[in-house]
Amino acid sequence: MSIASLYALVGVGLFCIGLHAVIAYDHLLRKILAINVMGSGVFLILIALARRGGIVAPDPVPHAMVITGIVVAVSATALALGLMLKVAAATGRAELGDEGGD
Amino acid sequence: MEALLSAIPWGPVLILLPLAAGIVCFVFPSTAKTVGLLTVTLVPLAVAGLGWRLLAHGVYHHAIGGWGAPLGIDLQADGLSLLMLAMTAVVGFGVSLYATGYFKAEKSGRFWPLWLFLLAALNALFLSGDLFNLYVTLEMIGLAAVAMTALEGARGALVGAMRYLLATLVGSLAYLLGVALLYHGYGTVDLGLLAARVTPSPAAWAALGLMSAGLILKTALFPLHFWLPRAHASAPAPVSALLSALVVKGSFYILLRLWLEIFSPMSGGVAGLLGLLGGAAVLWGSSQALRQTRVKLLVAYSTVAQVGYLFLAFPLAAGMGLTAWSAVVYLAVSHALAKAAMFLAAGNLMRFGGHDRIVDLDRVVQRLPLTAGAFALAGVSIMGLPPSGGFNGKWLLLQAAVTQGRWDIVGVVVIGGLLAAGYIFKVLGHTFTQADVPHEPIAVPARMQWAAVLLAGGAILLGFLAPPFLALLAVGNPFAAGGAGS
Amino acid sequence: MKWTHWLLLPLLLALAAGLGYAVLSLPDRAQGLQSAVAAQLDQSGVTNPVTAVLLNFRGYDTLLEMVVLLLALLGVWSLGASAPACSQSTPGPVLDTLMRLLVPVLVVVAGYLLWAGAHAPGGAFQAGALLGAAGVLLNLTGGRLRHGLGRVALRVALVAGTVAFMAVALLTLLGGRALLEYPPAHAGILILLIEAAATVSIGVTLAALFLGNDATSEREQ
Amino acid sequence: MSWEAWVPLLVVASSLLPGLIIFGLAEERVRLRTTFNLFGAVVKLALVALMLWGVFHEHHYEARFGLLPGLELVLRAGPLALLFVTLSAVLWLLTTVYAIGYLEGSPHRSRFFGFFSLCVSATVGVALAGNLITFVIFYELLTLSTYPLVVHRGTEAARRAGKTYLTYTVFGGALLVLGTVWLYTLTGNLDFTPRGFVHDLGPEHAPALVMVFALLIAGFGVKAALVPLHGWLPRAMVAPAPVSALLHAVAVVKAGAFGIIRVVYDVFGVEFAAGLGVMRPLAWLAAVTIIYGSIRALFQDDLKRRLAFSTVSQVSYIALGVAIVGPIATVGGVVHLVHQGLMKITLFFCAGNLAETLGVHKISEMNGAGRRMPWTMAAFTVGAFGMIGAPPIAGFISKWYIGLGALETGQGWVILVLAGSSLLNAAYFLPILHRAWFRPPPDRWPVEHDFGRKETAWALLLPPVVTAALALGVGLLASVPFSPLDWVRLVVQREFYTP
Repeated sequence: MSIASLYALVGVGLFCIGLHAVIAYDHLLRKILAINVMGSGVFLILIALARRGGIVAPDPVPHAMVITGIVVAVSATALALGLMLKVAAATGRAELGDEGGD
Repeated sequence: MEALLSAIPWGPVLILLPLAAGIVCFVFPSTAKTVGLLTVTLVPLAVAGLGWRLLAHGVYHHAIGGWGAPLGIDLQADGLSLLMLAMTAVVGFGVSLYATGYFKAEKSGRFWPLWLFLLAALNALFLSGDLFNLYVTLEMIGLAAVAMTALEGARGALVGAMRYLLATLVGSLAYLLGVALLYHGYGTVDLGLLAARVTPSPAAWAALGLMSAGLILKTALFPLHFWLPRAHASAPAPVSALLSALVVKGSFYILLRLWLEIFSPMSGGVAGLLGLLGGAAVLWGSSQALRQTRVKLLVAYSTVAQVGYLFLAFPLAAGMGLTAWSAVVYLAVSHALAKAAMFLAAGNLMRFGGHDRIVDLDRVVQRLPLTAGAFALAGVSIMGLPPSGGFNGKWLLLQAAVTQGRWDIVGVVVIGGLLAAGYIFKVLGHTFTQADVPHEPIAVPARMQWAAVLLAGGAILLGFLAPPFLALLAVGNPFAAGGAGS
Repeated sequence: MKWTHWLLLPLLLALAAGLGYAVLSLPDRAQGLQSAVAAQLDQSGVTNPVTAVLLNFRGYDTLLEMVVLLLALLGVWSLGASAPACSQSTPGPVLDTLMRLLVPVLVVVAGYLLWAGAHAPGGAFQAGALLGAAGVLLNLTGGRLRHGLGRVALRVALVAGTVAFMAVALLTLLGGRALLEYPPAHAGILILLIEAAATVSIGVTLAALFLGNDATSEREQ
Repeated sequence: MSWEAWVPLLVVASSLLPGLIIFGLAEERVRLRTTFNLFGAVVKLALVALMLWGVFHEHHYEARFGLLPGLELVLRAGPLALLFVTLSAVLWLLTTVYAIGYLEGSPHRSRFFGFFSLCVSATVGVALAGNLITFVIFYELLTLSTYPLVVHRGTEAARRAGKTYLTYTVFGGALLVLGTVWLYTLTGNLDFTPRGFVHDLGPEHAPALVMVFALLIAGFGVKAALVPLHGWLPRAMVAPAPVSALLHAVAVVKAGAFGIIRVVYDVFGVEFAAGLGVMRPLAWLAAVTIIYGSIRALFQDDLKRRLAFSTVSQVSYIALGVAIVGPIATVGGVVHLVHQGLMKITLFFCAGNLAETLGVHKISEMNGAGRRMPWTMAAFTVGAFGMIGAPPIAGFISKWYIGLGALETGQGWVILVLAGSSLLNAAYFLPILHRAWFRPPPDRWPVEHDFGRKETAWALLLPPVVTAALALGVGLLASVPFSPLDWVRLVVQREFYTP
C-alpha cells in the first residue's frame, strides 16, 4: 500500500467518523464540526489520490477543487454557525428537537 | 434577426443575467423589486431564445474559457435541460410576481438577491455538463435555499432551516466524494467523457452509491425526507413554492443525468431499490399529508409523495425507457407548477385568515375565490386527474408499468392518486364550510392571487401540450442511453 | 436514540470498508489532468498550475464560488443581529501596539500571496483569508469595519471580486469569445485584476461573516 | 379544419364559455347572468338540431387534437352520441329556467351557475367523445365540476356528502383510468368503433380483456350507481334541487350508463363481449340493482331520497337492456336513457317545487299536496306512472322492448325482474299519489311561500310540466320519425348489430 493510498484511507475514515457524529450527536455545534470533519476527509481523498503511482508533479486540478471546496465549506460553516446561534436564542438550546413547530 | 439569435450565447446569458441582477439588488436594495421583476421577465425570453436555438441547431454546447472538456468546463443543453430551464423560468416568474406583494420593504431587500442568486444557480445547474461544477451549483442552491427558509426568523423556520442545512451539506459531501472517486478513476469530471469511460468497477459502484445517496437526501426521497416537511412548511410562502417546485428538482435532475449518462449500464438492483423507495414515499407522504391539520404541512408532505413518483420510473426504464422517462419529466414539470401554485395559495390563506388550520378555512371559496380556484386547479394536477400535466405524467407512467406487468407500481400510482384526492379535497371541502369562530379577514393583493392562478393554470394547460412538450424533450435524445429501447 | 446508535456503527463500518476497498481498487497510477494542464499552461497567463486551473481552466467554478461566499453572508445577515456582540473593552497598550504592527504585516503578506499566486502557491483565497484574519483581529480588539466604510462602499467591497469576474466574463462574450475565454496575451493581467478584486472581497466577506450582523443594515444604524 | 369539425367543439363551448364568464360576474348581475345562461342553452340546442339533421344525412362532425403519443382528443357526433347530447341540451335549457327560479335570492349564484355550465359541458363532452381517453377526460371533469354543486350549501352535511361523493367517484375514476391504460397497452388504440376494436386480439388475451371489462364497468358503474357502488347517490341529495334533477337524475348517472353502452358496443362489441362471458354477470348485476334500489326506495320517507333510490333502480334498466344481448332489448335499454331522464327530472323538479313552495321534504308531509299544487302534482303523477311502466308513458316503451328482447333471447327470468320491479315501483309511488290527491291538506304547510294566485313561480312550474308532457309525448308518439325510439332504432341498426 502506497503512502497516497494510506492518506486516502485516512480520508475515508474521517468521512465516516464525521458522518457518525452528524447522526449520533444532538448538539448542533458538534454536528457542524462533524460536517467539517467529513469535508476534510473528502478533501484529503481528493489530494491524496492524485499522488498515486509516485507521481512527483501533483495534479493541479484536485488542488483547485479542494480550494474551491474549502471556500464552500467555510461559507457553509459560517451560515450554519449563525443559524445555530439563532436557533439557540429562539429555542433555548442548540439542538434540533422534534417539536420544532411554532 | 436569425443571425442575431444564433450569435447570442444563451447559456451564459441565463447564468450571468440573474447573477448580475442579484448583485445590483444587493448593492442597491431600494431597486431590488424593479430589478428582480425585470430579470424574471427577461429570463423566460432567454430560455425561449435557447429553445429556438435547440430546435434550429440541435444540442447546445458552450466550452467555457474555450478549453473544452476535460480541461475546461462545458455548458450543454438538450431537450431535458431546456424543459427544466423553462420550468424554472415560468415558476420563477409566477413566484416573483407573488413576492412583490408578499414581502415588506426590509424583507424584500433580503429576498431578492437570494432568490436571483438561486435562480442563477438553478440555471447553471441545468446547463452544466461538469460534475464538480454541479457540486458548486448545488452548494449555491443549498445556501440560498436555507437562507431563504430562515428569512422570517420564526422559531419553526429556524429549526427547519437548520435541519435543512445539515442535510443538504451532508448530501453535498457524499456527492463530492463520489465525484472525487470518479475523477481519480477516470481522469475527468465531464459527464460526456465519463459516459464513455466509466465501466463497472468498485470505484464506480462506490461513486454510484455515494452520489445517489447524497442526491436522494437533497431530493428528500423517503426515508431521507425527514428534513423537508418542516422546512418547506415553515418557510415564507414564496420560498416554500421555490423550494418544493424547483430546488428538489435540481438535485433530482443531476441524479437523472448521472443515471442516464453514466450509471444505467450498471444499475443492477439499485434501480429496483430506488423504485421501492419511491413507492414507499408515495404511500407514506400521501398518508401523512392526509393526517395533517395545517394546509402548509399538508402541501409539504404532498411534496414527499410527489417526489416518490419521480423514482417509480427507474425500475421501469429498462424496458420502456422513453415512456418512463417522459413520464418523469412530465410529472416533475407539472408538479413544479402545481406545487408552487399550492404553496402560493396556502400563503394567501395564511395572509387572509392569519392561520392555516384546515378546519377553520371559513368559506374561503366565496371570499377568496381565485385562491381557492388556484388550489383546486393545482390539486387536479397533483391528483393526476385530467386534463392536467399530472394526468399526462401518470398516464405515461401507468402505460410503462402495465406494459411491463409491474402491477406493484400500478397499485402504488393508483393508491397514491386516491390518497392525493383525499388530502386535496380535505382542504377544498373546508373552504365551503363556515368556521366555528369567525375571524376578521385581511385583504390579499390581487397579484398574489393571480400569481397562484397563473401557475395552477399552467399545470392544467400542460395537459394539452404533450405533443410540443415531448417533441422538445426529444431534442438531443437525452434518453438514448437510459434504456430507451422502445 | 441509543439503540439506533448501535445500529449505526456496523452500517458505518461497512461503509468505511466499502469505500476503502473502492479507493484501493483504483488503478495504480493516477490518471489526472496534469499533462493537459501542463500542455496549456503557457496559454493560461500564469505559471502556477493551480492558479491556472482556478482562475482560467476552471475559472467558472471560482466565479460561482465567489457567489457562494456572498450567499453565506447574505444568509447570515438575513438572520438578523443575534451574534453576541464583540468585546467593547478598550485594548490595553500591549494589544494596541501589537495590532498596529500585525495588521499592516498581514496586509503586506496578503499582497505578496496575491502576487505570488501567479507562479507559486498562493493566490486570492489565501490572501483573502489573511485579510479576513486581519479584519477579525481588528474587530476583536474593538475596531469596527463600518467605521471605515460607508454602507454602499462596504457592499461594493463585498461584491468587487464577483463584479470584476463578471465584467471580464461579459467582455469575453462581447468580444465574440466563449465565456471567460481570455485573450492569451492579456490573460495574465486579467487574472491579476480578478484576483486583486477577489482578495478584497474575500477578506471583507470573511470579516463580515465573523461579525455576523449586517453592518450595512439601515435598522442598526 | 372544415366547418363541420367546429360544430362539436362549439357544442361544448356553448356552455363552457358562458360558464367561465359567469364565474367572473358579480353576484348581483342577475340579468346579465341569466342572459348568458339562456343564450348558451339556446345556441347549444340550435347546434344540436343542426347535427341531428346532418347525422341523419350521414354527415360527419369530428374534431381531433393531439393529446399524448398515439392518442388524440376526439369529439365526434355519431347517432348514439347525439341521443345523449340532445337529451342533455334540452334538459339543460329547462333546468336552467328552473334553477333561475329556484335559486332566486339565494347566495353564491354566480358560482352555482358557473359550475352548472361546466357540468353540462363535461356531459356533452362525454356524449361526443370519440374515443375512450376523451371519454375518461370528460368523465373526470364531470366529477370535478359536480363536487362544488354537491357542497354548494356549505353546511357540514353538504361537506360530508361531498366527501362521500368524491370517495366513490374518484375511486371509480381510478379504476376507469387503469382499465383504459391497460386496454391501450393491449390494443394501441382507443377509438370507439362500431362493433368494437378488441376482437382482433388473440384468445391468449381473453383473461386480460375480462379484467379490463371489469375495471371499465366498475369505473362506470360508480356513476351509474350499480349495486354495490351506489352509496353516493342518496347522500348527494343534500344538493339544491336543480342539481339533483339534472345531475343526479340525468347527467352524472347517465354518463355512467352511457359509458357502459360505449364499452359494450364500441369498445368490445356486444357479440365479442358475450363470447367472453361477461354479459351474463352484467345482466345479473343490473337485475340485482333494479330490485335492490326499489326495495330501498320503499322505506324512505324523505322524498328526494326515495327518488334517489328509484334512480338507482331505474338506471340499471339501461345496463340490463344492454346485457341481454339482442337488438330489441338493446333498443329498450338505450331508449331508456332518454325516457328515464325525462321522467326522473320531472319528479325531481316537482320535489323541488314542494320543498321551495311548501317546505315539504318528507312524504309524510305530502297530504293534500295535489289540491294545493295541482299542476305540480299532475306532472309528478305522469312521471310516477311512467316509472311504474304504465302505458302510454315513456317508461312503458322501454320496459316493453326490454321484456320482448329478453323473450327473444330466451331469458325469461328478466320478465320476472321487470314485473317485480314494476310492482315495487307501484308500491312506492302509489302511496305518494294517494296522499297527495286523496288525503286532506294540513292546516298549515311547514314553510309556505306565497305566490299570489299561482301555485308557485312560473319558472318552477313550467319545466316539470314541459318534461312531463315530453315523457307522455315520447311514449304516445314512439313510432313517429325522430322520436327517441326511432332514433335508437337507427343507432342500433347502424352501429351495434350487423344487419
